[in-house]
Amino acid sequence: MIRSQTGDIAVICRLFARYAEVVGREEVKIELPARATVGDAIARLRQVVPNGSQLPERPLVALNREHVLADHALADGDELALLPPLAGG
Amino acid sequence: MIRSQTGDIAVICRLFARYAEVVGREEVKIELPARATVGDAIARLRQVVPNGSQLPERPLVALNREHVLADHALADGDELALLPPLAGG
Amino acid sequence: MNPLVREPIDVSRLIASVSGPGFGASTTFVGSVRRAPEDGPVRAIDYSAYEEMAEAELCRVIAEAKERWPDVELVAQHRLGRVALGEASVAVVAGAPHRAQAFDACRYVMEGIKKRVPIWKKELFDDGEERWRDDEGGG
Amino acid sequence: MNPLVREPIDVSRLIASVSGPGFGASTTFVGSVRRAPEDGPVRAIDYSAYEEMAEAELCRVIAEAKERWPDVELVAQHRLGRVALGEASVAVVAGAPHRAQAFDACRYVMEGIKKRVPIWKKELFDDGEERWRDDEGGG
Repeated sequence: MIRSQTGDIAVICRLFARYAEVVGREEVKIELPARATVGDAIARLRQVVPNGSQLPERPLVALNREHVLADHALADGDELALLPPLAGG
Repeated sequence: MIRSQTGDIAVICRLFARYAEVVGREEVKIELPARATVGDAIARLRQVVPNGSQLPERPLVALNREHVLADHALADGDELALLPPLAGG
Repeated sequence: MNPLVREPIDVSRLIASVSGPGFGASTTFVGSVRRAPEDGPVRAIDYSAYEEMAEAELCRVIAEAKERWPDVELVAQHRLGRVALGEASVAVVAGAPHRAQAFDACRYVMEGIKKRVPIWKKELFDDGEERWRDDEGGG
Repeated sequence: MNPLVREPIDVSRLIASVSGPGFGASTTFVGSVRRAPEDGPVRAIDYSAYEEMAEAELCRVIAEAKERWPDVELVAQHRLGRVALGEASVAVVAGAPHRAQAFDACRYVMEGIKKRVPIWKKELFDDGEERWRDDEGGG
């Protein structure tokens, strides 16, 4: 049985601070194949948004409001945030 | 030449907090031979004041407002303080 | 107490909120907008956050500190929006029976805020220039 | 600022006194009279000192801290006389460009006060009893 390589899951990507300025967006919905990882989502995002290649290949990321690493698996409806270097305090 | 064993130097002993309560005095002048040490002064003080034996043999001591050890030499006019365990804060 | 605030932080009120008859010690950290020689003429900082996560992450940091130092009570606030030179941008207060816990827990939470809580700052300069600022070694 | 005071310590004023445009961080320690379960019903503490030495020694502690962390500004006050339950008995504030220095210097001074500055306390209990108190592990 052949399954589509894209469109199995939808992920909301959120962008903040300088990343939001770079791409001129705060939120981008992307579609990905099942079993896609956080790293896959970043790669897709860098292709589909304007100036996406100016985003780092391995940014700090949070999935559903918790820090995760790039190999973390995604599920449909996940909220993936790209976090510029933190500067609280 | 024979020199007196006592009375070469005079030292003011100051007592604080529970030590002052034990002996009922805040200040005691004692006389000591030249080259007497802090330890010698404590030993003398314990002999000459009422309830002096209830003072510890090796209390925390300060000489002229600085912490010193018991082997520190004394000079005429020194101010020697016996300090109960510190409890600031 | 809301951890993210858009009004000035009332440090005295925070300190009072973690004091109690069993607490002999409190340690308070306050971070303020500063004008350091190497920074240039900063007049204010605009703080922004991934607010939902910042609240959750700060809550997790405090929960970890309380697990590690169970006798300690903690409160923390971070400003968002425009913060003028000299104003507090962040405050952490740890109340405890003893001072070592108060120091350790306060520092733990402050390090957690710097390293884990998604907040960003844009420096605003006297000449109108603006610059996103990573905070290596800062406040 | 006088390091030994007989009136309530104004912590906000101390914090303000070490803040400045180059200082992004301040750490404040406040020690208060506490009523711990193991202590019994303390209602106040009478603090006394070898005042001339206490001032000199506190000054030395602060000078050492400033030698070790030259960018830090420090202020410390200790109450003498009767201090009621809940009131501050001691406060140390360290202002600095960066937080690590502020934490380290504040703690250094506070440890110095506990270990080196000749101050004593007599606990006063609800039932009128009084007891000199050594401060192992206290506030």
